[in-house]
Amino acid sequence: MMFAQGSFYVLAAVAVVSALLVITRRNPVHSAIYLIVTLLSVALLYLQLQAEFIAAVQIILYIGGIMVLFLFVIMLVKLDVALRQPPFNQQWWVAGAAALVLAVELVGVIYLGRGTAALPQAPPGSLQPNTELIGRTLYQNYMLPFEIASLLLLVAMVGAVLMARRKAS
Amino acid sequence: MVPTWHYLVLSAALLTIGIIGVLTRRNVIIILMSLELILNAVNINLVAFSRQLADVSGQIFAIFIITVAAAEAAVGLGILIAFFRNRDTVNADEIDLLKW
Amino acid sequence: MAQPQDISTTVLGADEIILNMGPQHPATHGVLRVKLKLDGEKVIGSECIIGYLHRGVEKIGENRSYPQFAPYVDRTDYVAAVSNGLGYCEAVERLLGVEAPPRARWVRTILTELQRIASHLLWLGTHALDIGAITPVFYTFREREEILKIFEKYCGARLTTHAFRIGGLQYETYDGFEEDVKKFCRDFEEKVDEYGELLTENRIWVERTRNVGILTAQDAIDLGVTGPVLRGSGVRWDIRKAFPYAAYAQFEFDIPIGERGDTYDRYLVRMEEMRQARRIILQAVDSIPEGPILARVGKVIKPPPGEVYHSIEAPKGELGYYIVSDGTIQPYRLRIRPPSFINLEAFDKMVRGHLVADVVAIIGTLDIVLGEVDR
Amino acid sequence: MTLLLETLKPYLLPLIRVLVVFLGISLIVAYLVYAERKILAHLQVRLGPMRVGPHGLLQPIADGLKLLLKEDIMPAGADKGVFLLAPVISVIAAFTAFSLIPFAPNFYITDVNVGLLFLIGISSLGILGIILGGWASNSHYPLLGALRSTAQLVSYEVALGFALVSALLLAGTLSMVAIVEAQQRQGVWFVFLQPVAFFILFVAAIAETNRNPFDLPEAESELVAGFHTEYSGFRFSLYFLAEYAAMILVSSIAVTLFLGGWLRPFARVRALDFLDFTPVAVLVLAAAWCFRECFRYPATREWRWQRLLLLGLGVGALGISAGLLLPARFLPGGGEGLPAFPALTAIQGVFWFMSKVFLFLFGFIWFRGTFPRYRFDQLMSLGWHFMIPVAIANVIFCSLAIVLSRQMGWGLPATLWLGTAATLLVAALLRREKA
Repeated sequence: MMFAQGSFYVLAAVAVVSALLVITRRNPVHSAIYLIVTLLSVALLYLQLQAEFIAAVQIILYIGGIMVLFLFVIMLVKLDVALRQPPFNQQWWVAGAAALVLAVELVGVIYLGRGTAALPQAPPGSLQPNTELIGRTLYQNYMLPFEIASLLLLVAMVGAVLMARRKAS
Repeated sequence: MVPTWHYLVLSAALLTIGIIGVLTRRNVIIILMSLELILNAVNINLVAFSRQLADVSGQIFAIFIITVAAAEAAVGLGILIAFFRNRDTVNADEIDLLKW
Repeated sequence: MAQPQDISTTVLGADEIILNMGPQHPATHGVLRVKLKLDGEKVIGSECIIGYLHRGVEKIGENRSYPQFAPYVDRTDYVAAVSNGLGYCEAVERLLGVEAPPRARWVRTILTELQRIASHLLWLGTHALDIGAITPVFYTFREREEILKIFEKYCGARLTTHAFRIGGLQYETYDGFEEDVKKFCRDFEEKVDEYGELLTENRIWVERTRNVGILTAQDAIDLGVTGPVLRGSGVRWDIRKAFPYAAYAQFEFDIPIGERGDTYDRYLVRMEEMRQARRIILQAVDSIPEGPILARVGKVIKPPPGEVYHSIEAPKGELGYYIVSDGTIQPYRLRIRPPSFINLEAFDKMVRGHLVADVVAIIGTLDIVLGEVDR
Repeated sequence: MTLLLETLKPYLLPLIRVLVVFLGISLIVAYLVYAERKILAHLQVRLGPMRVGPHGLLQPIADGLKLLLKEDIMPAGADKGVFLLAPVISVIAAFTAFSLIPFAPNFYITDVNVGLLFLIGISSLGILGIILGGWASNSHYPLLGALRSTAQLVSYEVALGFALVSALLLAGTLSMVAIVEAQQRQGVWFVFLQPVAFFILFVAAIAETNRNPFDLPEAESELVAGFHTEYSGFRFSLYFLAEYAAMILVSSIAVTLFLGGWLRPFARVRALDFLDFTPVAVLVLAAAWCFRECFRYPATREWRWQRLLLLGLGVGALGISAGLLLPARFLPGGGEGLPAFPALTAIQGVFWFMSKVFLFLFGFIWFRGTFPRYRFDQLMSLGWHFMIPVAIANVIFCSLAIVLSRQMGWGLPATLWLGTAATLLVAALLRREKA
C-alpha cells in the first residue's frame, strides 16, 4: 500500500516536471522526449488504476504512434531558424497569469469538493478482466460512437494525406 | 489508497501546463504537444473516476479521446508540413494571413 | 540535352538537401564523389567530382619510352589490365607498322576474353552487393580467382599483368595452358547459370533494376557511351565486329543487346557477354597456331613520326589510345580514351528522378573504375 | 537483517529470473552474431571466424572487447544528450519486452492479461531510439536512415498487428501464457490454422527488425550505416545488441503465437515421447563433434589450448547430458512425486522454445544471404498495397470462419482453411492487379 502511494507521488512528480520541461525547452526534439516521459508516467498511473488496457493503448498509440509522428515531422522541418528565435511570444505574461488564475481556481474547486467526490472506493479487482470488459462495453453500449470514431480517423487520415501532399507542379 | 482528488490535482496541473504551453509558445510543434498534454490531463480524470465508480465507461471515453488525439495530431502536423512548405517557418505568430 | 549544373550554388527548397556521397562511401566503387541534390529521397540533380585518383598517367607517358610505359596502362583500369595492355601494344604496333604473329594474336585474344570475364565477374559481384545481395560477390570471386590463377601461371602477375609486349608476347604459353583454359570454360558454363539463378529471376532483383537508369539509344549515342552500356540501350556496336583486331575476325560470336536500356538490360547484356566470351575462348584455344610469338620490332622501339588512334572493345567499352610520335623513343603526346570516364557522363542523365537507392544501382551498372576515370 | 531478508523474499525469485533471462539473452545475442557470421560464411563458400578459439568460438568475446575499447566518438554539432540517450532507449525497449515472454510453463518473468499489447507497445518504443539517434547525429545519412526506419517500422507494425489479431481470434486472450495453453488445449499450433497470418507475421518481423531484404534503414551500400553511421564503440554495440535482441524478441513472439511456444512437437502423441530425449541427443552430438575436432586439430603446441578447450567443451556437454539423465530415485529422499528424469523434464519447455526461436533466426540469416535489398518505395508499396490488405482480409475471413463454425457446428480447422483459401484468393488478385 505504502509502495503504491509512494509510486503515485513519484510518478505524478515526474509527469508534472517533465510537462513543465515540455513547454519550456527551446528545441522541439527535447520537448518531445520530455512529453514521452510524461506520457510514460501517465501510462504507469493507469496501470496503478487497474486500467491495463488504457495503459497499453497509451504506450502503443501515444508513444509508438503519435510521438513518433511528431518526431518524424520535426525531422522534416528545418529547425535551425526556429532555434535562434525567442521561444515565447509577446503575450506570454498575460497567458501565464490567466493560466495561473485557472490553476488556482481548479485546485480550489477540487479541494473544496474533495468530500463530495469521496464516493465509496471500488474494491480492487472490480474492473477485471479489464480487456474483456472494455471490449464488451465498447461493442455493445458504445457501438455508434465507436463507428463515428473510426470515421473520424478515416477523415483525419485523408485530410492529413491531402494536407501533406505536395502540389503536383 | 491514493484518494481520487489527488489524481484530479495532477490532472489540473497538467491541464494548466498544457494551456500555458498553447498560449505562450511560438513553435507550432510545441503547441501541438501542449494540446496532447491537455488531452492527457482529461484522460487521467476519466480513468480515475472510472476506478472510483467501478464503471468502465470512463475508460471507453479515454480511448475515444486518444483516438481524437491521434486524429488531431495527424491533421495538425499535416497542416504544419503544408505551411512549412509554403512559408518556411513553424512560428505561430507568423501564421497571420488567412490566405497565401 | 540537360547540362549537369553546379548544384551546390542553387537555392534549396523546403524539402531539399544536398547529400555528399563519397569519396569514401561503400558503393562508389573507389573514390568517386557524387553530390546529390535530393528532394526527400528523390534525386533532382547530381554532380560527379572526380580526380581523387589522378596520377597523370598521360603525362607520364610523354616521359617514358614506349616499352617503359606499357606497365602504366595496366594501372588505369586495374581490373582489366590485360585489355589495357592489348590496346596499347596494338596501338604502338600500328604506329610501327608491324603486326603481331598469329600465335601471339590468338593467345592475346584468349587472355583478353578471360580478362573480360574476370572484369564482368567483378562488376557482377559488386553490383549485386550494392543492391543488397551479399552472396554473389563471393561466388564471382571464386571464378575470378581461377582466371587470375591462369594469368599468374602465364606471366607471374595476377592484377597488373603486363602480359603482352609490343610486337607480340614476351612469354610462350606454359605447359597445360590450353587445359587450364578449357577446364575453366567447362566449369564456368554452369557457374554463370548459377548467378542467373540467384539474380535473373529474383523478384527483388528485377524490381530493383527494371526501369532504373533508362538510357535511350539516341541519348547513349549522343553522350558517346560505349560498351555494354551502349549495347544495353539497344545499339549493336562492338569494335570487335566493327574494326576487328587481334584474332577476333576468325571467331564466331554474337553481340547481345538490350531493349529498354535499363539496368536490368545492361545486366543481361553483361551476363550474355560472359557466355560469348567463353565461346570465343573455346574456339580460340582449339586453334592456336604454331609459330613465333614476337614480331621483329628491334631492340629500341622508335616509331616514325606520325599519329595513330587505335581502340579496342575493353570490358567497359571503347578503350582508345591516341599516340603522336615525333620520331623519338618517347611519345610526343599520349591520350587514353577511357570508357569509364565517358560512360560516367551519362550518370546525371540516368539518376534524375530516381531515389538514393537507385544511385548506387546506376553507379554499379555503369561499371566504372576510378583508376581509369581519373587516370 | 532477517527483517530485510523477509521483506525482500517475494522479490528474490523474480529478480533471479530477470537476471537469468537478461544474461541469457545477452549471451544468445553474442553467439547469434557468431552464428550469423558462420552461417553466412558457409553460404558464401568461405569459413568465417576461425582464429579466436576453436572454430572461432571465442570470437564474440573478442568482438565485444574490441567494441568496448574503441573510442566513443561524438560528432561535432551533435545533440549531446539525445545522442547519448538514443541507443540506451533501444536496448531498454528490446530487453524489457522479454519480461513478458513465456519461455516455459514455469519460467517467465511476468504474465499480464494484456501481455501481447504491452509487448507491442514496449517494442514500438525501440523506434524512438532509432529516430532520436538518427536525428541527434546531425548528419544526412543517419537522418535519412532514421526517416526510412520510422516510416518502415510504423507501416509494418500495422500488418504485424493484424497478423497478431488473427492468432488472438483463436486464442481468445492477450496473455502470452494463456495463448500457448490455448494451443495446448486445442491440440494444434496456430500456424496450421492461420498460415497466412504466420507468413505475414514473419515478413513483418523481418521488416520490424530491419533485416535483409528490408534492411533499408542501415543499407550499407546506400546510407553507409543508416541511423548509426555516427556511432562508435560502446554506443554502437548498444544498437547492435538492441537489433539482435529485437530479432530474438520477434522470433519469440512468433513462436509463442503460432508455433506452440514451449510445447514439444506432437505433444499429444504418446508414441513420440522419445522426443523428450532430444536435448540429450543434441548434447551428445555436440560432444562428439567437439571430440572429433579435437583430434583433427594439429597436435602442436600452438593449438594446444584450442584442443584443450574443445576437450573441455565436449566433456562439459557429456556431463550436462549425464546430469539431465539423472533418474529421480537417486535424488535425496528418493525423488517422491518427481518425474522419472527431473532435470530433463525441467528443461523441456525452454529447450523446445529456444529450438523454435533458433529455427526462426536461421531463417533471418538465410534471407540475408539470399536476397537483394528492396528499394524504399517498393518496400512501402509491398507493405501498404499487399501485406496490409491481405492481413485485413485474413482477419475478416478468419473471424467469419470462426463465427460460422460456431453457428453451424462445422469443424474449426476446415472452416479456417476455407477462410485461408479466400484470403489467398484476395492475395492472388492483389498480385495480379499489380503486375
